[in-house]
Amino acid sequence: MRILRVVGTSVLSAIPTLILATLIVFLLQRLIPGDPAVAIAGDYATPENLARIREDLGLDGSLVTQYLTWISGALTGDLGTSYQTGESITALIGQRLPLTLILMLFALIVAIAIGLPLGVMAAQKVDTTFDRFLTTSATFGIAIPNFWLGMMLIIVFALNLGWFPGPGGASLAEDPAQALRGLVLPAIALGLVGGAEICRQVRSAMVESLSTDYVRTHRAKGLSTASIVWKHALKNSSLPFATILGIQVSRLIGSAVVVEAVFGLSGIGSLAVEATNQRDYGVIQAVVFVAAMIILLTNLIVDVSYRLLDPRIS
Amino acid sequence: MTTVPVLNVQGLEVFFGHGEERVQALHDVSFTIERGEIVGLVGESGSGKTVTSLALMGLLDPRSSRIEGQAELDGTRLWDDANRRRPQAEVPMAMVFQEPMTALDPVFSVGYQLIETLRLRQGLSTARARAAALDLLDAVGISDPRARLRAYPHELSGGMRQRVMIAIALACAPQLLIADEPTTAVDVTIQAQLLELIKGIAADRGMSVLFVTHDLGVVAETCDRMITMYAGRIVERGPVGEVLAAPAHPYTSGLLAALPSPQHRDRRLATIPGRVPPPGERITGCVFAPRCQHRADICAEPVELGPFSAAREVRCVRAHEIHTTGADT
Amino acid sequence: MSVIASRVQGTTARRRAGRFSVWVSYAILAAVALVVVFAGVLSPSSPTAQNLNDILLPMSGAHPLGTDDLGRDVLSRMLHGTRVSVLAAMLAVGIALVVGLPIGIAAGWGNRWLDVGIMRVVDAVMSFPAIVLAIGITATMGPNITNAMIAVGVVLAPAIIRLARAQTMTIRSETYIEAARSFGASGLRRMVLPHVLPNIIQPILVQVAVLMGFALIAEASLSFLQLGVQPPNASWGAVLARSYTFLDQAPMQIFIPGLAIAATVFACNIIGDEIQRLLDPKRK
Amino acid sequence: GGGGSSDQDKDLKVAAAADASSLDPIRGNAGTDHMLLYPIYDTLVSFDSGLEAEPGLAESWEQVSPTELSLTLREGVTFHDGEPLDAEAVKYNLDRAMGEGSNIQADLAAVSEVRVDDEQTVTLVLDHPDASLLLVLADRAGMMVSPKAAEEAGGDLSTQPVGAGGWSFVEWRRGDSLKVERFDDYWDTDVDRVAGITFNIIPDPKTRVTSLRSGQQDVAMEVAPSDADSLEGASGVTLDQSPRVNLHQVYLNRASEELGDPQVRRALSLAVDRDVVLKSGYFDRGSVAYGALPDGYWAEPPESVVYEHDPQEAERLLAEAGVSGLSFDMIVNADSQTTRVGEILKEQWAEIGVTVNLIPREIVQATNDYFNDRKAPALLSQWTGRPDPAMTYRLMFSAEGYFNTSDEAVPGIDEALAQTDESVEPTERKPGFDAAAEAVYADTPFFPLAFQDSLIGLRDDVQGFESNLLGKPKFLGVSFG
Amino acid sequence: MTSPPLFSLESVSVRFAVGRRRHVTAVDRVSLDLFEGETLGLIGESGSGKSTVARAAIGLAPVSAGTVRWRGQDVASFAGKERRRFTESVQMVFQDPHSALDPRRTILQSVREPLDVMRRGEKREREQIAVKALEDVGLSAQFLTRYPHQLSGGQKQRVNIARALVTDPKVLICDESVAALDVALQAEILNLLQDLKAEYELTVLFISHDLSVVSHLADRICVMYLGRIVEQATTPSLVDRSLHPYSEALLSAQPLVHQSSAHRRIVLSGDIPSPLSPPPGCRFSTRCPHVIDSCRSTVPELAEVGHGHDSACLRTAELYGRERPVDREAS
Ligand SMILES: Nc1ncnc2c1ncn2[C@@H]1O[C@H](COP(=O)(O)OP(=O)(O)OP(=O)(O)O)[C@@H](O)[C@H]1O
Ligand SMILES: Nc1ncnc2c1ncn2[C@@H]1O[C@H](COP(=O)(O)OP(=O)(O)OP(=O)(O)O)[C@@H](O)[C@H]1O
Ligand SMILES: [Mg+2]
Ligand SMILES: [Mg+2]
Repeated sequence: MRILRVVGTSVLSAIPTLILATLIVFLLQRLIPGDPAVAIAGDYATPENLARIREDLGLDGSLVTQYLTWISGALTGDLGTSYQTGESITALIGQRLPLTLILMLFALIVAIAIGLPLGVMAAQKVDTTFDRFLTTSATFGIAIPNFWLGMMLIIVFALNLGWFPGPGGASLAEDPAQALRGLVLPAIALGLVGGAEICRQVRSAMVESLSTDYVRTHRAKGLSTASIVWKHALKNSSLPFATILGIQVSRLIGSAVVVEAVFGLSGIGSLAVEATNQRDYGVIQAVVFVAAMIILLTNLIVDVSYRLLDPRIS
Repeated sequence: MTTVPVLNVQGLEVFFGHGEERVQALHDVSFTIERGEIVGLVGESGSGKTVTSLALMGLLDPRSSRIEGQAELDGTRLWDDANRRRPQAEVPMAMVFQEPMTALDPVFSVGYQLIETLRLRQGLSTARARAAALDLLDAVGISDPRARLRAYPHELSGGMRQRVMIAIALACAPQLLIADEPTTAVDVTIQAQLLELIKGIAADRGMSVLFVTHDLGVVAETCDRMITMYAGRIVERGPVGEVLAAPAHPYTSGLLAALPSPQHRDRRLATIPGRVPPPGERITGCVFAPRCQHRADICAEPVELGPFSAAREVRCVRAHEIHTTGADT
Repeated sequence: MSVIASRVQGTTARRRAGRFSVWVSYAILAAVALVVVFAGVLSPSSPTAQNLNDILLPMSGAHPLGTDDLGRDVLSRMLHGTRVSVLAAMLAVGIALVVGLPIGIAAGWGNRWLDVGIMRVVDAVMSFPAIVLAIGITATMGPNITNAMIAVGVVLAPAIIRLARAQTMTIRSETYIEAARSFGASGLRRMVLPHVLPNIIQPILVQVAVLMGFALIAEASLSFLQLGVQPPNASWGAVLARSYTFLDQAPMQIFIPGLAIAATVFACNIIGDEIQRLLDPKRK
Repeated sequence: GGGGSSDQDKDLKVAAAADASSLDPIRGNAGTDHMLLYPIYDTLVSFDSGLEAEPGLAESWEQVSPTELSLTLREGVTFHDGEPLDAEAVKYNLDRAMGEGSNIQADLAAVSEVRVDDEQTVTLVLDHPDASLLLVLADRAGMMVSPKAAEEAGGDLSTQPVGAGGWSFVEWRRGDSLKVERFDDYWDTDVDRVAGITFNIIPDPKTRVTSLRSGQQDVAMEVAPSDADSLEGASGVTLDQSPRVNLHQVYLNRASEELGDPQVRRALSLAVDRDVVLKSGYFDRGSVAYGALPDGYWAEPPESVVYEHDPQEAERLLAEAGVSGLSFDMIVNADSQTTRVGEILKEQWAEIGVTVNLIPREIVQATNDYFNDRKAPALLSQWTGRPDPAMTYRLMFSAEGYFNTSDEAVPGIDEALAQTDESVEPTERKPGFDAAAEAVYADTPFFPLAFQDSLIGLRDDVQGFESNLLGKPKFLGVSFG
Repeated sequence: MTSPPLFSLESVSVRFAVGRRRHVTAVDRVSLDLFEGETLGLIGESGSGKSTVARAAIGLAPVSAGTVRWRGQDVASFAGKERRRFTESVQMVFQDPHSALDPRRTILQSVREPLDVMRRGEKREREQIAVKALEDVGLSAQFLTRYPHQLSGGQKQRVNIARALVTDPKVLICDESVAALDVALQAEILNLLQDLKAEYELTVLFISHDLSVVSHLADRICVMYLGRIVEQATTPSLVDRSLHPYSEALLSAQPLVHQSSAHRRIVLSGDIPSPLSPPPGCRFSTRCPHVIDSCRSTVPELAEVGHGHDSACLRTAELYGRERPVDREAS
């Protein structure tokens, strides 16, 4: 019951944001110079062809009508059809999204697996050489541009050592095992940087938790260090942890654009770039819409988990 | 007088920091607490009351502090020869802190925190710990304990939280309870309730209490004996009635005279000029001398805690002199 | 006491280590600043002068970092690129500050509806992946480094807005603000400038250091995607993109811009931490 | 052995630079589509590697009159869905290509009627002579779709293509991959065909090559010239290099203020050191271009068409034209290859005191800005070529040509091209093309730079791969060795 | 008490929105009169609305009902010069000496600020006034350029007081001005306030939760409970013989050094109810040892029950007898 109410309020408060977000995309992409008709006509461009295509696309209708048509479709899961191909965009996204989602999931797993334990350990040994070393390394980790890291990983692990497939791996539907293997390097490229960030955040949250009065109470009671650290302090640090995870998800979507390009992965990141190049408004709109949905959904989950993790927030 | 005191502190000294920055926060703190006795520890802010409590509880961070001296609880030493502390879970001592809001873990329910303690300190099964927890909440005067077990700290009022804190402390089955300003953050009417509660529990369980406060009124109403601290040192100790009726140390009497009271309106309040010297400040001789109105040349000499009367001791060379001339009040 | 003793040593060692990375960071930033100012003087040759006979040379005395695919001196390109990248990042952060600070303070200070309105927009902007939004904005305005950095600035502004708002909200209920209100202080001149701004600015400075790092990476990403610096001009991202194309012929060249970016961003973050440490009230 | 047979069953993995814009031949728009369409659709006419017409689904043809072309179809050919490929089917296809929703109406503009003579014979009746028609039938217009399937799909085969090619459609994942499998009833039983082909779409050239080298792909299309050396040096892979009609050039607007004077254009063309451009810009992977068509092509320009690199002469011409401090904008396709060439040109023109401002734009925007909005007087881009040379000349240099932004015909071009329409025989058409090339040379309506060779990376076990002058390979004859 | 009050609150209520729909009535129909030259004490436990009364009085909290009057005039009607004069005349010293000073401004800047805001005279003049005020509170010139964190708690509170004095106010509102201080410092500040009161001819509203402190300074005392005034009397009258069960309990709960054994402590049961949902009827009814059924439904009004002694209890007469009948002749 409580969960339902919590989710309900969070969803309600996310709706205006979503509408605003779609409005921004809608206006923004209309401002992108370049005529979709040119892209569609391609090598067969003639003035007549272009005029015909423009008419077909209904690009002359009013923006308000176009927006309303689009948003009402989007809410029912119909993201329209691609200008470029005439295909259903929903289907297109459906094809491209899983790869990106799996990549993000892998990256998150890598990030958490690295960041969480190291962060906790650093906090436990706060102000020691170990802590310093770790935080400095984490700071350096954050500083590495992840697409550059991706290139380095390709050079070392794909080209020189051959441990992992290089870019342009198998498609997920066709050869899942190989495709997943192909996601290892990009996931590391994305996850290492995220892990460094998580490590820093977890550390500072844990340092703060560990210096609170209630930790002193726990110590006064005689609770073991392990229980104080891994149970009490960690649960109390879960809010900043949830926050940083949420931030990571939105960062990951952004970084995926560049990293997918480097690794030749056809997820929605590369779809966004292709669509922009093709002036395929419908697709751009849809990709950004989906990305915004993912981020908003993540925020929603974070929001709900706040309320569930911390009894003080209601 | 042959009873073994529950707590016997001898020459407790605490240092903070390292090397150049090292400062001494406690100087030769020695005192005892008898079974069932409530001892008040008073002094201005920064005089070392909390440091004393934390040092005894073993809650000072070993990385930034260093403890010297010895303390025995119920005849067992708290530190071994290598200065290692006994495992906390074995020491029958518990503490109640000043801020009940922050001292309770905000994301675990009251029941969880209580039961966790009971299981750890008394080795109870979860079910029995639960029953014991209900009893404890009842004992500290919380109505509807069953419902309160599920409550989170933020859902409770300040007084209620402090009661929970006391319940958690009692779950440690302590011989000695250290209460560090347990009522400073609550209202007077609630304070009255809590003082009654602590006194009642101490009496019922034969538990001793080290009651830290800066409020002499509270000491007067709650404690059997009192210890006055100043700048990390004990400057006076003795039975509450005697001390408050006629303080031997100029600092204690200064504190008393500074208190406003409804009975003496319009009186100009006595003040103690200056402030408590921070630890680290080099002082030879009596630490209180710079603020003392009875300061004399002799006060430049170091002074030890010495007997004043049968039950009282004082760290002032001129104590008798001042006392007899009745220079104060 | 042995445990404590070793901890003591650990602490001193840590202090030294801490100071070391801070010094290294200062050194990096100082070097970067020097290059930004004196790029022209320090460069052995013009960053755009081609020598098509000497392309993709390895490191040598004449070309300490080798030459690129058009025979241009990579060191010169890196030095000029440093100026471009750093100024670009500063532009982006500057825009984020100029946009973010007033809006953030307004949201934190103003009435609830203003706050809700502003935060909705901020949430909406933040629900776009930063790079994607920057790509969109850059595509709209035409790809060049100024536009790219304006886009990055717009993308970064919400971070400043949120922080400024949160900070303003915390100090808004501070007693000294209430005290100032009690004798009639209000408005920009009597309230915001003397009381609000100075009291919220320090965490924002920390954030600025972090955002500098972010902007540098964003410049690199956008230039890598050909949306930033336009040829023949150099920037770290542009040099990186080029060196990736010629990875096989001149493998070392890809490390140079990558390391420059990583080192500078690292230094920014460390200095950010350092500012935070210096500003920590507990230190006082 | 067992290993061999399993090799034979394996799919050929091809890293393609771009996805098909549509799998319906009359609906697509990109020159890059063909490679993905050929396996599915066979064409009426085919071409050899020198782009001369060869029998395809049409066994033979006959120019009955200048306005009548009659085709004789192979017998017993069926579509993937089992439907017969007969004269009716051909008529259906050609009518469809001329009708509503077709992108290629212009290609068949000369055709007034398609007549079914008998089951195996079909005749195209023309309004006016059009010699390019034969090779048009080797292009999209000649790709035969199953009429039944087209009807069932409501006229749009974009996502469910059914043709009569060597492979039938299996699956298309937009922007990701296209998969086809061997069609067992293909008419040409002699040719080697792999069991299946998977085209993986990898836009980034570096990634295509890396992917090939790390064994993910068997074929990497469009290898960047900069990667060619290392690919040649690498083990396990080979580089297939062959010339093609793909022309890298600067389009320019003869109606513009900056480039309106033919003398100025000539000067700029003379200032370009094409050998250096070829060497540094294309790493010598191609040939220098002086005209619209490459040497070695049957319609190649005559000997007289050649630009010597002559900066002095260029400066002299500029001075004579009274132009000094010339500065103009040039939109550049934003890929790294083209951008580099732009940078080299910038440097070369700087030597004669001309400043060019490079405006890199991603390709659709570049096309839009230059051809539609005419925002700049010059565009550095490519011409992907057409099967018939007349198409190339018309589109770029006639008054109506979409790619001619001045809207004025190059003097003499129309007359020259009229000559080429009189016969379908290459030798008879050649003098007309020579005249066209000279007319173009005289006016300098564009700056041709280089024909970049087709560079294709192959794993060593890929046998029988053959590229063509169009740079749009068919995969017939390829096998794993 | 024949002269009209200098400053008065007439049946003032303050409501705060809590969340979307709920409200807290932090102050409920409170009436107070502050006569020239007197010190009025306001005592009550945490959350009883003391600070809100003070903030409402100087316009920092929204008055949702009732009137604040300055020399008989409605403060809400003030504008321009009148408003400024009112602001000058009523100044406040806040509870926490540390957070009441902007950490980034020097002592001089902070103390001068009210004058700056009111654009009084030349900068030099303002500075002189500020220096004088600082001297009056016992801070020498060496503190002028210091920052708050360089001062001790007592010194900071002196700065706060100095800042309140620069406009030469008539009324000084001290909200828990000594609560955060040690006894020794508290004594200093209390002495200082008494000196300043004489020197500046101040009228003081002194707010505290500590009865000893209030009774030490105040001529009259108002006792608040959950947003309402429950008792109001002269200090001796209240301290010696309280006529309200809550005040009585409050007085008895005050730990006193020299009376511990003598006085009988009344330990109230239960907690203070949440101001979000105050009990109907008498707000003290949930904890009152003398509660009867009608207390839970009838809201007792503050009424004069003795000479200058008002109490809001239905059972005053019953519980405390008629020892102090209303002495109408005296007034
Ligand atoms: N961890 C520490 N490091 C350094 N100095 C410390 C530390 N903890 C306490 N001190 C110093 O020791 C002195 C005594 O502090 P303590 O907290 O015991 O005072 P207190 O009597 O409890 O005061 P209060 O009434 O304010 O609680 C103070 O001057 C304080 O600054
Ligand atoms: N701005 C506000 N918004 C909502 N509620 C408020 C606000 N200010 C005060 N309150 C509420 O009004 C009630 C009275 O608060 P007030 O601060 O006046 O009490 P007080 O008597 O001064 O208490 P204390 O002794 O703790 O200072 C409290 O319940 C408080 O929560
Ligand atoms: Mg303390
Ligand atoms: Mg208050």
